[in-house]
Amino acid sequence: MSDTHAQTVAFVRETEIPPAPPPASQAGAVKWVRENLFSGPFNTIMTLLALYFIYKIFMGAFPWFANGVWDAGSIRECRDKVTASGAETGACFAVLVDRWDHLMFGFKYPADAYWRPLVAFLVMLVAIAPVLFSKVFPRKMLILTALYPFLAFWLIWGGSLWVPLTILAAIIVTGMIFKFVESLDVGARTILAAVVGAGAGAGLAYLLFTGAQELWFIAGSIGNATILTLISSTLFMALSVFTYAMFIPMGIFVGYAIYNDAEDGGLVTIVTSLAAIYVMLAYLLGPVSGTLNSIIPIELQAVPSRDMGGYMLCMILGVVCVSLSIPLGIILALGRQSNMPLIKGVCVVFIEFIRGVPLITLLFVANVMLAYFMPPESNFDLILRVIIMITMFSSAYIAEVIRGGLAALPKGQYEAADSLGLNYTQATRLIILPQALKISIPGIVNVAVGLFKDTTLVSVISMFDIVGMIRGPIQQSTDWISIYWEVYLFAALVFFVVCYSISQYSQWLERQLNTSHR
Amino acid sequence: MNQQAQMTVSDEVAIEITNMNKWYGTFHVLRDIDLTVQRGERIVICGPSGSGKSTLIRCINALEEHQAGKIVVDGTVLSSDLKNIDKIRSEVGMCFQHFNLFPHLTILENCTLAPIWVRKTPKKEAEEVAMHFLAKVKIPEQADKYPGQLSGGQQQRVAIARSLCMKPRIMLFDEPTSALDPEMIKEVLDTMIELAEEGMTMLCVTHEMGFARQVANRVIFMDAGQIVEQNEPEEFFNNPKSDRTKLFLSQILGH
Amino acid sequence: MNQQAQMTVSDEVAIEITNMNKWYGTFHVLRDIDLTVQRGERIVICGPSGSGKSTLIRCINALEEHQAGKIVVDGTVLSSDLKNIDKIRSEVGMCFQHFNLFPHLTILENCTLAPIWVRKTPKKEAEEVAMHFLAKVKIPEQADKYPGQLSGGQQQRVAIARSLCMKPRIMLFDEPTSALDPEMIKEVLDTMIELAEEGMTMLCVTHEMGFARQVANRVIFMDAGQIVEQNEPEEFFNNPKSDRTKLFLSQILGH
Amino acid sequence: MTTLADPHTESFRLSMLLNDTRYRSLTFQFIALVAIIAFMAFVGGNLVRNLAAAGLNISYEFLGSQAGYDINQRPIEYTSQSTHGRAALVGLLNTLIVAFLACITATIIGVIAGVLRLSNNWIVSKLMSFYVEIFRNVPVLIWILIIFSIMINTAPAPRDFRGDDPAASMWLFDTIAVTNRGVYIPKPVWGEGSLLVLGVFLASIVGIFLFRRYARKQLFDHGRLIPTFWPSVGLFFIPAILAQLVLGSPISLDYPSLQGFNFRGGITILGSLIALWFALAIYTGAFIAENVRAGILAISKGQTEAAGALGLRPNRIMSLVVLPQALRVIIPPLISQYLNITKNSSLAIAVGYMDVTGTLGGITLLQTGRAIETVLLLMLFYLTISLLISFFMNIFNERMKLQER
Amino acid sequence: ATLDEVKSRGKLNCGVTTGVPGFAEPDASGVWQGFDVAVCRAVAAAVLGDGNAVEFVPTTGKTRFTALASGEIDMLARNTTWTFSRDVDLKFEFTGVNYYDGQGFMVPKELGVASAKDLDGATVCIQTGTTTELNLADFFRSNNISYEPVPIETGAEAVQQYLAGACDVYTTDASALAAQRANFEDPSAHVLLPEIVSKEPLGPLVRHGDNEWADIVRWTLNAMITAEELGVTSVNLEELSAGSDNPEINRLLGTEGDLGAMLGLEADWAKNALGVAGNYGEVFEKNIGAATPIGLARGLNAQWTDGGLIYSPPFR
Ligand SMILES: Nc1ncnc2c1ncn2[C@@H]1O[C@H](COP(=O)(O)OP(=O)(O)OP(=O)(O)O)[C@@H](O)[C@H]1O
Ligand SMILES: Nc1ncnc2c1ncn2[C@@H]1O[C@H](COP(=O)(O)OP(=O)(O)OP(=O)(O)O)[C@@H](O)[C@H]1O
Ligand SMILES: NC(=O)CC[C@H](N)C(=O)O
Ligand SMILES: [Mg+2]
Ligand SMILES: [Mg+2]
Repeated sequence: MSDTHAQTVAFVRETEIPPAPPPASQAGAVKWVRENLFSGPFNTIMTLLALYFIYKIFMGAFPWFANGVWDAGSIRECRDKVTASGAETGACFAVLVDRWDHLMFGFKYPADAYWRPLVAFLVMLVAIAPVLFSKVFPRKMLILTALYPFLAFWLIWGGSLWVPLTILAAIIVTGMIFKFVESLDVGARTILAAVVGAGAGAGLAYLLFTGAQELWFIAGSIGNATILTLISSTLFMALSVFTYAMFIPMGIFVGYAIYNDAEDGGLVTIVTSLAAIYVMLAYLLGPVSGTLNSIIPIELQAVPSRDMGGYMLCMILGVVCVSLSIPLGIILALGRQSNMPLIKGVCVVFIEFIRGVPLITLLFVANVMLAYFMPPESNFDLILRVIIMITMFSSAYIAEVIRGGLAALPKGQYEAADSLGLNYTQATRLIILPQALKISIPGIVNVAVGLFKDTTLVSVISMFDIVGMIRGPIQQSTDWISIYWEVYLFAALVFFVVCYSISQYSQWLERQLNTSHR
Repeated sequence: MNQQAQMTVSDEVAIEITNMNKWYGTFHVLRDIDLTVQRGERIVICGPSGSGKSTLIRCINALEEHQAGKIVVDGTVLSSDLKNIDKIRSEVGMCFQHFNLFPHLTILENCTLAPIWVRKTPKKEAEEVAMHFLAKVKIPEQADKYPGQLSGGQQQRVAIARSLCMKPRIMLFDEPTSALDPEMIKEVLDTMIELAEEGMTMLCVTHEMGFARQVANRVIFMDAGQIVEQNEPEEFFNNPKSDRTKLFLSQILGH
Repeated sequence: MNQQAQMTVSDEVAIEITNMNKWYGTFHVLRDIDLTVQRGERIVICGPSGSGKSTLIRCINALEEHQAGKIVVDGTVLSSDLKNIDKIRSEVGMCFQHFNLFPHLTILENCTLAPIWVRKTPKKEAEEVAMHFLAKVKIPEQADKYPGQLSGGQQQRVAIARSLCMKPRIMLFDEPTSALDPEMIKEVLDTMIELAEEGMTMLCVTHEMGFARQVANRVIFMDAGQIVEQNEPEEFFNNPKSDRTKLFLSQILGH
Repeated sequence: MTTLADPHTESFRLSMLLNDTRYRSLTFQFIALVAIIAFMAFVGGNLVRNLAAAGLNISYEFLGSQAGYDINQRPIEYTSQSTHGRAALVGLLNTLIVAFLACITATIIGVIAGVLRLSNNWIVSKLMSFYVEIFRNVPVLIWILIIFSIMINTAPAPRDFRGDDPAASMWLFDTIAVTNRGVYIPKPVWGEGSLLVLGVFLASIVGIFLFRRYARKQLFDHGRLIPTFWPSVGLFFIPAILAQLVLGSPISLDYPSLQGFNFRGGITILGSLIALWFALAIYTGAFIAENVRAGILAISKGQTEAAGALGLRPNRIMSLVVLPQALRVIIPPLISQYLNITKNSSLAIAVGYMDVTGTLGGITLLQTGRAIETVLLLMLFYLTISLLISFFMNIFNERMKLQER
Repeated sequence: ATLDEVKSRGKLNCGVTTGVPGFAEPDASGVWQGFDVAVCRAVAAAVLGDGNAVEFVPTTGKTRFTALASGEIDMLARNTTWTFSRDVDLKFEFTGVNYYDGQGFMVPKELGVASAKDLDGATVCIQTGTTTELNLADFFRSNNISYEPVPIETGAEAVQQYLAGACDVYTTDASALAAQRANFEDPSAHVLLPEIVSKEPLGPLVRHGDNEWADIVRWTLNAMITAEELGVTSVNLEELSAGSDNPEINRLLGTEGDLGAMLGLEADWAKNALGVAGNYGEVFEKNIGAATPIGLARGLNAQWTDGGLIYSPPFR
């Protein structure tokens, strides 16, 4: 054979060999088991160890689950039932039944309103679907997504439907004003710009003026007892003088800037719309929604933030903070990419600071410090302060994710946008962000999962999320004193279900992105 | 070569570069560049890698800043004033080696984006214009696809159409064919030749000597940041004056 | 072609494959492969994508196991015995399409790693050998750089040198040039031709027909996991016998 | 955006502040600066007013005053007479202790789980992915609480060891006591001559290094491969044990024993420390396992194949080719996991472990009411640790960067 | 001012413990019940006329002061000890004492401990951030015996650990010890040691600086105490508020004089306050008195007329 080949090189196969089935040792369950479980002494030992481990766990847990009691009023009654049934161990799942509402909604949310967060949750699934599965669901559904916050707010916190509706209307009107100003011809816009510019300039000057006064006041109150206080007091004094010197020029300059931009129109439109929405929210919201409500009352029982609790609280915190932190994260990421040292510096310091401290300390800030930084008469409730701090926390992490997305964009995209004459805002909004965000979605989802898990930390500042609920009212109650396995496993389970699904989604998405990018 | 005569070169000046210098840090990339381009001229720039060709044309639409000298494009002095930069960019189209299409937008959206947002053209009108130019580069049927679904040659043609939609008076090309497979190069060159025939002012960095011979009014040879030689294509290829050019041509034509 | 005659082919058998079959799961990748390679022979394997070329040569140095048939390399039967595998691997060098250099080691360390740890060559000696082979592939001056700092062509030449440092009697190449730019292809092909001239037994999966004509003793055409045709290069290209081969050649030479 | 220097000097116009690329960014930054100052004015003014209204001030003098409370884990001398500052220091050390222990344990768990997850043993790899998914997707606080509850409720209390027929007994020949208050292990007592034993031990560690160097040199110079694993193990144990025996056991052990209410003697590892340590380790271990797996997977199959084709054996492929590369991929995320451990250790307060959040941010804050001061100080502590760790990480990354063109 | 805020909010935010049976604990339907809770309700009724217009904010030993200082709650009625530093340094205003208490120790009976001085080497469960924590340190130091503190956040956790044997001793206010023991499966297996090692006057407190508000809270508590002294109970409240022949009762219930107006409240403020749960004695008996499972004797908390310390300044 070998000889023939070497000499007569020419070889032509005339017939097609039919594919044959693989040899028996190559297929079937036996092969699988041999290859995957017992392919060597080490492997065999590992398999046996693993099987033993599984067996132990199973034998430990199964009777406990199987003998679980679902119907009892207290832990003693429950234990009695277990012993009565002759079992050695048995879980007291009755606590879940007994305290189900508390675990889910906290112990103060009105029971006849439980359907509201539920509906809000279900609608959320629908509202978020077009964002998560952009290919499957029509883009039109994004409208629902945009409306969702208003609906959810109303459902969960209750009160008059007219409040969120009026806010929504204000936003829509603002959008219309925006469009209107944009569509003005240059002449009209110049006039408007002059007016708005003057107004904004004056307003700014006033703000700065009060700021300067405030700084002076701070400087005065620090005192100069030690070298440190002397320095800081002087510093504040200097800042105050600086601001006194600046408030008129700044006002004029910003006014002029708005006027100067009339031709392009970007600033005029933005400032006008901002002013409009401020006026509407600050002065019209209350009266308008009040009047509307008195004409056609559509009201749900109002529930104060304090009364939110249980798993619902984790959900609220998670969803609200993540959604709020995305825009903030975008701004921070863009700021960190900026080539202006001051802006970049501020963003870097903020991000690194937040990432350097544990969430708990930020919650302490929300709990004990934030109130000192707010105007004396303002009354932020704890949940709002916590939302502020958690949002700051997650926005720093999201900013880092988005920065990765921005960095992953080829420089050519920026250059192409530049060479087409798009300005910074346009390029960012139309070219850069859509792509960067798309790349960042898996990362954002991961941050979201982490954050959602971290919402349990609010129990440390004695809020009654699901963990707080367990550690507080449930384990402390006479009925369920020192029950732990059942409730903690339940809490673990509800988190696992959500977090696992989200992380599976993010992995799916990553695969999608990998394949769809060419 | 015969076509060349038919193409018109007016004596209006489209681009005037005087005594332009540019540094990257301490590295002197462009040295004393003087170049005047008449309206309708078609200029091919060639030269070894790193000689500053890309940098030169990127300076013309202010993607890079220059540190000394003057660049006047279509009567507008390129200064650090944003308004001027905007004005120049809307008159100068640019076509990159790697196309740089926007992958998240369809072909049509790629083409209408700038007209709508920069020129404030109504969408409908912008789309008509875009379809016209897409037809011109012979891919109107791809309008609703995404860039990722097109071949390299098609993508480059879309990139050209995208620039054209802004109705630029000058087109800059930076090695538009070097990222392409041989078959696709032809598609793109054909499109460029067509453009040239319509009298578009063009500056094109390329090593496609066939293209240079066929359409260029002038070939510029750069080395080490300087314009070493410039001449009509025929002369340039057959009678290079400088030794550097000779060496370069021997390499480039040899392989 | 004239060179071909000068290269010596002994009648010792280097590789003998009889009736070899391989499946991936239930997918029959290689069917009844019979192949005998004499010492000093230079064989080019070609065929459409997915025809099993890579799988075939990967079976030869036991990177993949085969399920039926027999492979004898240099007198050693390829079984699942680790000793045999080691023996064969130390006699067979392999060169991958993507070079697979170790990025955390310098070029020199890449080349001396296996001699030191597998052959237990003293380091000094291993380095001398390595420098010799690096000189042979014409990049001795890169010895202290890291792979990431070299061009693709240089990297592939390092990969060849790395294999040679183990002084293999047989070299396998799996599309060694297909990840390279055209200019770099030449560098690598030159190196391979040089090797061939020295009488190394070579199996090379490649579509570089120029290379095949110049150095191969035999061209093997594979399709759907079987060897469809094999012949001397001249005959093979000019007089393909099977229809499948004709079709393939028309495609490959056409473009 | 680019900035262009215009050689033609034109007179300055106000609009240039907005339109000229040279001044534009300055303008923006100036506006930003003013905005920041205004924000400071707002916040600072409120702070001053609120403090004044509450009659409070900002002062760190409380750090010097007597703390008055006791701490159950004192790595340094501390009594209730010590100052709040010292209490904070004790807490800080406790934070570092638990973080350090958890980092090491998490790394071990993570590496094992990550490698096993890639094992071709189906059941083992499934078990490991099960572990990873379960632990990654449940909040660490819940894990801490679960583990702590299990400890408290299932481990025997010291009183169970009492009596003639005790319900619980000590482990390992009565040397280790596992109770729901903690674990008690023997403590070495440094007798006469123990320095010598210690010296021998240290010397043998040096010896191991030298031996390994020698072995490598043998390989490089003479192509002789000397096995190192078992000799190293031997060197590690034998000389020290011999010295201990020869010198008549200068190092003796103080065994814990039940005296009064508690075990006394030996070293106490508090239950809260164990729960926190274990929970952090096992939780973070899941993340590290993922990093390890990703790191190993990031090394392309080509590398393994190339090494295999060169004739290297699997264990050498691992140690010479895959690991050195995988480490580069693994270590940066590993270090950020260490950071996470340090930050998450602040959850100590959930189990009553007296870390810095428990002392400074807990009891001190409550007893003195100095909320702003303590929280700021607390943040400063954590921030310093984080910045230090990231600083070293950056140095490491610079060092390890692959050379590229 | 706090009063205006409360009025405009229509709700009183009152800080209570996260749960000490008898003192403050939400029942199964989430309604707060207890001795401290009653004070909150009384204040709410005095101010807003509705004893249910209270938002109960559960606080731990840890969070209570910050919650009060930051304005999250308007008053704190959470078995909090009136101490010098809390009053002076932390800038709070104690508005009276509703329970005179002292720190006690609870141990399992099987340990056979008879005195706190026998606790050398014991492990002690203790709530962090409390006076008990400091007292404990002092007590053991002055008696020259050692102990291991196990710091715990809430009473419930302390109980849990104590019952599991993670600590030998549980120490806190004796009242709370009794209350929590009442909840045990087998209360008789645990004993309270005889030593009371500190004084723990527990009372409601408000922020420093708002004297009007402090007055309201102070006098609401005093009204409850005075009512007991004068025999005003929830039973005869309606009847007496129509007018009686005791001028002090009349002043208290607003039928005579204008004490309410002086406080900035309605004239029937005290009547509203008493209407919620009755006078001090009634509240005591209902929540923690001898008839309840907690079964505390009045002891020090008897009216001064009965030899106790409960004593209200006159309504005049
Ligand atoms: N951003 C930069 N910073 C510093 N040096 C740069 C930068 N961009 C380009 N250079 C250098 O400037 C020189 C000119 O670059 P340029 O891209 O203009 O060359 P080119 O002629 O287009 O070359 P090629 O044919 O390779 O594209 C090169 O030496 C390059 O290394
Ligand atoms: N690990 C694997 N598992 C299953 N199928 C495989 C595997 N590796 C290769 N195949 C299949 O085996 C067939 C032969 O693959 P092989 O890589 O040998 O082809 P090739 O001739 O080298 O093709 P190319 O020219 O594309 O490299 C292909 O159809 C491929 O899809
Ligand atoms: N146990 C408590 O929560 C209160 C303890 C004590 N009365 C204190 O005020 O500090
Ligand atoms: Mg270039
Ligand atoms: Mg292949």
